[in-house]
Amino acid sequence: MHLLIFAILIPFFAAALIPLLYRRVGKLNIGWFVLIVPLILFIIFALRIPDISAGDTIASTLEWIPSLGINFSIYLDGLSLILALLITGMGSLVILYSIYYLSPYDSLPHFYAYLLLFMGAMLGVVLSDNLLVLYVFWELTSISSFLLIAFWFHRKNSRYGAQKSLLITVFGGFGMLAGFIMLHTMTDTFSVREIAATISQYTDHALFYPAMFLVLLGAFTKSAQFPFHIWLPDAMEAPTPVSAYLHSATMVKAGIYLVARFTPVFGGTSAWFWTVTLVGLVTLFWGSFCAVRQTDLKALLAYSTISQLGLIMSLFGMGSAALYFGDGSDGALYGLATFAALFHLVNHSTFKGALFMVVGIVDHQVGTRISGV
Amino acid sequence: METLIILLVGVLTAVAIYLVLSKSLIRVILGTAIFSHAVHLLILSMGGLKKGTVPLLGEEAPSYVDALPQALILTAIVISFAVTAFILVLAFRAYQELGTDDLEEMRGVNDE
Amino acid sequence: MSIREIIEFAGVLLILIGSIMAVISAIGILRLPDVYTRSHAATKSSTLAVLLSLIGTFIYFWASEDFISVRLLLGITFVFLTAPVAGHLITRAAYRSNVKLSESSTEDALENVIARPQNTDNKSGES
Amino acid sequence: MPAQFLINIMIAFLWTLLMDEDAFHISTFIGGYLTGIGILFLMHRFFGTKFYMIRVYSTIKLLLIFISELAQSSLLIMKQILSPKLNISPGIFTYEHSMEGDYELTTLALLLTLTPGSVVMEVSPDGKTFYIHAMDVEESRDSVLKSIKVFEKAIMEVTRG
Amino acid sequence: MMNNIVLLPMLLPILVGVVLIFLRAYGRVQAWFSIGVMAVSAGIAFYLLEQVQTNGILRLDFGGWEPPFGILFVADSFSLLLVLTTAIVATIILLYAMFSAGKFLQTTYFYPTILFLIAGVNGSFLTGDLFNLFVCFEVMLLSSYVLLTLGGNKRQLREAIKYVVINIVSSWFFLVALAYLYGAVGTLNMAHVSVRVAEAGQGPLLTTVSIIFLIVFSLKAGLLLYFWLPGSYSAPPAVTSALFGALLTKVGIYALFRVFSLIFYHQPEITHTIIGAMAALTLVGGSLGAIAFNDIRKIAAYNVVIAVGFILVGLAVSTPNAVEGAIYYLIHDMVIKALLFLLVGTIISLTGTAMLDKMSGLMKNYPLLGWSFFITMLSLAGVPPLSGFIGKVLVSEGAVESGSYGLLTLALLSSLFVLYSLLRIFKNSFWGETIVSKEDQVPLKKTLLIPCLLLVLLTVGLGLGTELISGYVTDAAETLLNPDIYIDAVMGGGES
Amino acid sequence: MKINDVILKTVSKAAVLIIFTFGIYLFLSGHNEPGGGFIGGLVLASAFVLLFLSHDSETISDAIPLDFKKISALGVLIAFASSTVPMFFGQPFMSQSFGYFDLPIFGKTELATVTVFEAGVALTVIGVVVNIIFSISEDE
Amino acid sequence: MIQTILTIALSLFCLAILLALYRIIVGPSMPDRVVALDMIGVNLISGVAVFSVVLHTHAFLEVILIVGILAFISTLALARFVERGDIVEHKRNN
Repeated sequence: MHLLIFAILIPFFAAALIPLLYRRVGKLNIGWFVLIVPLILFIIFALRIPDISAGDTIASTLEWIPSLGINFSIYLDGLSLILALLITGMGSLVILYSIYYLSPYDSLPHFYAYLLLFMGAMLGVVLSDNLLVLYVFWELTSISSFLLIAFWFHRKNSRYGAQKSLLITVFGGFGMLAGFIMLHTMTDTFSVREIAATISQYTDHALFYPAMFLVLLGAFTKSAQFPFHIWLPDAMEAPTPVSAYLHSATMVKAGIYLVARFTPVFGGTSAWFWTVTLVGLVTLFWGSFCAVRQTDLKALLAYSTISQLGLIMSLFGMGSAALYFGDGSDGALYGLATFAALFHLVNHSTFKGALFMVVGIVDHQVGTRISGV
Repeated sequence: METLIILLVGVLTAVAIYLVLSKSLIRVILGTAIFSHAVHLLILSMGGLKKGTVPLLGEEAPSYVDALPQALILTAIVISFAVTAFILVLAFRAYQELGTDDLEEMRGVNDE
Repeated sequence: MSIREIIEFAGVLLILIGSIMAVISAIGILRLPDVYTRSHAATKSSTLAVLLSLIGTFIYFWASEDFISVRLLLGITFVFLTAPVAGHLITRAAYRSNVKLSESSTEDALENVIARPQNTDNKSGES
Repeated sequence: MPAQFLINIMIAFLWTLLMDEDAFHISTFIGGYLTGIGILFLMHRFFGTKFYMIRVYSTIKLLLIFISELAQSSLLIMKQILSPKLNISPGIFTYEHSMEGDYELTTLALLLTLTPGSVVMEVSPDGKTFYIHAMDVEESRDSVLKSIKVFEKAIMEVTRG
Repeated sequence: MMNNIVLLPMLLPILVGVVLIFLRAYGRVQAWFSIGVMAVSAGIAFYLLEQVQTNGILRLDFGGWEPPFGILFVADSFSLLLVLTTAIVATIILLYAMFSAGKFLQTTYFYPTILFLIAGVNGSFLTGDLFNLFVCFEVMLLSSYVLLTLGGNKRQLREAIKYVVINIVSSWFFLVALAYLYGAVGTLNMAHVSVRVAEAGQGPLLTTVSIIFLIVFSLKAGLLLYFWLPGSYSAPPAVTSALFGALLTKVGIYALFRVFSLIFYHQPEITHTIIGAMAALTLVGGSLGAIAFNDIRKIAAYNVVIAVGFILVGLAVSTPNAVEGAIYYLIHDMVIKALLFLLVGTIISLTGTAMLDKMSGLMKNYPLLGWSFFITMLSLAGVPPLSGFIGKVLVSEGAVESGSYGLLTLALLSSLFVLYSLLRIFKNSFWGETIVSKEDQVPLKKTLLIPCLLLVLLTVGLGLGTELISGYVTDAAETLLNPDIYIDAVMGGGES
Repeated sequence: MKINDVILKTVSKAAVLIIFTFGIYLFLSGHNEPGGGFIGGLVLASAFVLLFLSHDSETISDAIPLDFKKISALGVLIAFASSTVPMFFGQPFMSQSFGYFDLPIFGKTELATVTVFEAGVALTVIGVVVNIIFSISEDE
Repeated sequence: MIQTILTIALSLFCLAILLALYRIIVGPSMPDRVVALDMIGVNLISGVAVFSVVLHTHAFLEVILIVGILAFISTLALARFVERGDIVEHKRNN
């Protein structure tokens, strides 16, 4: 059992501690205490960079339901590490920002508890090797996103947006679950690595394509790909730090992470290539097109996020073309596309996060986020 | 004999269903009661109507009839008795509260 | 024919007479004009019919199996005791629930004693 | 009166014990009872009351009256039922009886109900008057009134000794 | 093998219930007695469960009559798991009843009736004889009639009449099916029936009989024939509907599982297909109903229907995974339906209305209640890692294995409808502007929350601690799938 | 004119005596002959019902101060408790045993544990039936 | 011989019951029906007695008394109901 398992659990414990802590801390802003959590996690993950870049991977298992093959299996490779760093890093910044952003009248312990919950869940998504555990964390991100969007639940729009996002992402989640179950039926394992290793035997299996599309359904709903992008603009009712953190930097990247994770599994087929690429491209154009018409700054940023997500998605799709055309994963096309996608992923997270925060500041100072008023 | 009883069961069931489908609650209750009798007869005939004496220790005879269906029917009679009694009380209470024993009209009564 | 068989036969004959009387009283139930007269048929001949057949049965068992059935005796007593009361109660109930006497009735001593509601077209109706 | 009966039972029981049998035999008991009747018949004057078997006799007589009335009335009813034309004139008439106590009253009412062509319909609240429905008023009033005296006497013989 | 202790889960509630009749005036004492007896039977059920793991299926022949004569109780893992869950859930519901019930309920034989109901439920789970099953059903139903009418407002009376008449008719159909079965195989001992059916082959006649059984149990379970369910489950007070929601339909489901896995398993292409179709229609109907109403009691009642459909998908598919999943889901559903109805009842008692559009912003005033409801909602929708998750995964996996993609789709979509229907409640009643001021708010008795929180803990615990019960569930599923285990255990002792 | 029920009352007194005797006989004969707790209980209950019908409920409650709900509960208790007893002797639930005893006067008599069970059943039936008749028929 | 007579007697009782049934159906007043019902009960008793003679068994003799009791009670209850509209009074007036 590896220390990293606790890295996932730390945010949950911290979230549970907040209500107790809040009573003790009193007037001191609790955000400062919360900030410690992502910072420590960031350092933990950063310390792994040398090992991982050297090509090592870390795997560890904590038993949950061994009789059914469902366990907390941690698997840390480059992809996971990048996202983990992104999550913890952006997390620290957003918490720092929100310390100043939120008014003391808001229910701070709730906010930070949700945020930590989300952080743990997201870490779980990117670090899990077991499909069902991944699904567990996947749904947890949806739930924490739901709670965060409806943070100001007395507003009608917040409730509407929260409900919409929850229903769509859970719908996708159920589809993805069905896909995972099909994968399990085919390969008799829940481990992503084992599936990727043995999937080549099953490409003719009747369940192969249904499983692929169902997994993609999950990825597309989470990453707000066309036509499931509609929840993202409504989710902008959330407090700005949340928008910055969940709805541009991290949670929406979960779908992309999934696509990246499953490229070795499904990437060798034309259907994968065409679906991912085309959906990505359509999302890219449609997002940009809609963004142009917006006057609300946050909505504009939301649509811009959608289009950027489409871009990253299509990049992964193109990368998989290399596998499809037999170029192999060592080829230049695959490497380049994947590199570009990952780079843009980080890139987008940082700049979009920054933009959101700026909009938040504008909103704060000017009192409106509608441009041209 | 079995055929006769089965026919009787059919007639009773038809009557019972006719009654159960009527509007008046008391007819419905009668219908369920008749239905229970039909079912008891059915059990009896399904056990097989054999020649023989009543299965009692006091009686001495070369053959006894199957005692199980009778035990079943006795239990079923007790249960149907209890249920019918309960629903009669219920119907009476409903009649007092709702002022009607017509099922159609009952539906029209507003909540609370 | 032994004595025993003769007694058996007598018992069976009693049963037969009882059954004939039962049918006659049942015809009476159909023919007589109103409840009150019908209850005569029901309480008298019918009771006698059942008593006869029960006694017949009793005698038969006694003769054929030397079996004195206390249950039958109890039953006879019970019917003998209750049948007139039943007739009494029914006629009383009928009168109090406004069942009319038949047309051919000549006398009604209760007319002025029991206050009967004065609606002529009552639901219970006449025969 | 009950005292005599009890004494009789006691004599019978004593008799059974004196016989010194292995088990209780009902025949011995009956024999004892019969002996007791004999003893009591001899002795009843010392008790100062009537011999109780007379009461038993009158009870049996009452029962016989009951049965014969029942047979008569049934025959009458059946005759009327089976006659091709119903030739009856039913009606209700009253009768004041001279019975006392619930048991006497009830017995009389039962008897009346079983007599030819009459049913006791009501009893007045004070219990003194019967309202009787008759199959054929004119005919049965006389017969009822006539036989009713007999009944009353028979009943009183039983209850009052 | 003779084990009198098998009887206790049914016997104890009856005995204590009877004793409670004499204690009519002492409401508190009654409550503690009933809670105590339920806790004890939970302990007994657990002990028996352990026994079954080591010694195999337990059996008790009444009066020492060897099977197939006489009536008997048979305890295998499946029944005992359900008995255990029943006992635990009932304990908690009784706790709620004690804190909430007014003087009126306590003095109208409320607790004895509940105990009789539970006795009937446990008896149905444990019996090994079809006629005895009927009797236990009737014990349960009679108590449920009484519970439904206690209090006796107009709505309750009206629904009770509907409920009683439907159940009477279906009970007589049960007897009709028993009669035909007896005529065909000459026995009613379940194991013996199974042997005879296997010997004679499940011909058209027996298949028809099995379909009558299917109809009867479907009526009780609310499978497709659920039209009576929403009304009667939403009419009575919270405690009663919690008991109904948690226990009553489950007995029907249990009977379906038992009969169609032990006796009529020879013609799955007919019977199990029909079950599948019925389950599918139930899922659709339940989902539509759940989102169509504004009355939160109705919504909760329709959720019962959906769950029934979901569990029966497991039976229709009948692969090892599916059956195992169905058992997990059954246990989960007993816990969570009790919780749901208790919460709904609490909400209604706090707001004084059952209409969604008339309540708002409860979260501010009653945060703990709100979070309980939130977790309930997620658990019902099968969101991990709560208790509904593992059952859902396994049933879905069974559906995938057997190629029933339609059922799979419906099952997963129905979860979404569950989520949506409860989300509506959560969104409307807990979120939004708080319309009741601090002064006007009805105080929520802290004690009422204790049972709710216990159930919440249970659902979370069942989710995280699935491994703890997985051994039992696997054993239960194995027994269900291999009727020979059951038959050997029952018929082994006597003549065969 | 007020209703005078004197005939009914007198006759029903006699009838109730007959019914009671018969009911107890039925109850005791249930071993080898038709009868037993249930049937005996029903007959006994009908005696009570007859009393209630011929008199009014208050008179009867004064004369026979029994709570019929509690009687039925007591009956269930007796029936189940007597069935439980064999469990303490290692016998299965509901096991019955009987033996022949020489009692004074009665001679050789059969005593069976089932009689206790039957007594419970009879009490239950009496209580339940009387209760039901009561709740259906009693005026407000 | 005996069997024939008994069969005839039995069928005559059945006939009587059917005739009374006709009266129950036709009415016209409630007491009429009660009278007929009472009669059916009485005839049933006789029928059972004859039946047990036919079958040479004592097993049905209890039935006679039970039917008698039930017939009496039901007649009584029905008569009361017709008369006063209730069956069990709480407190008698006199």
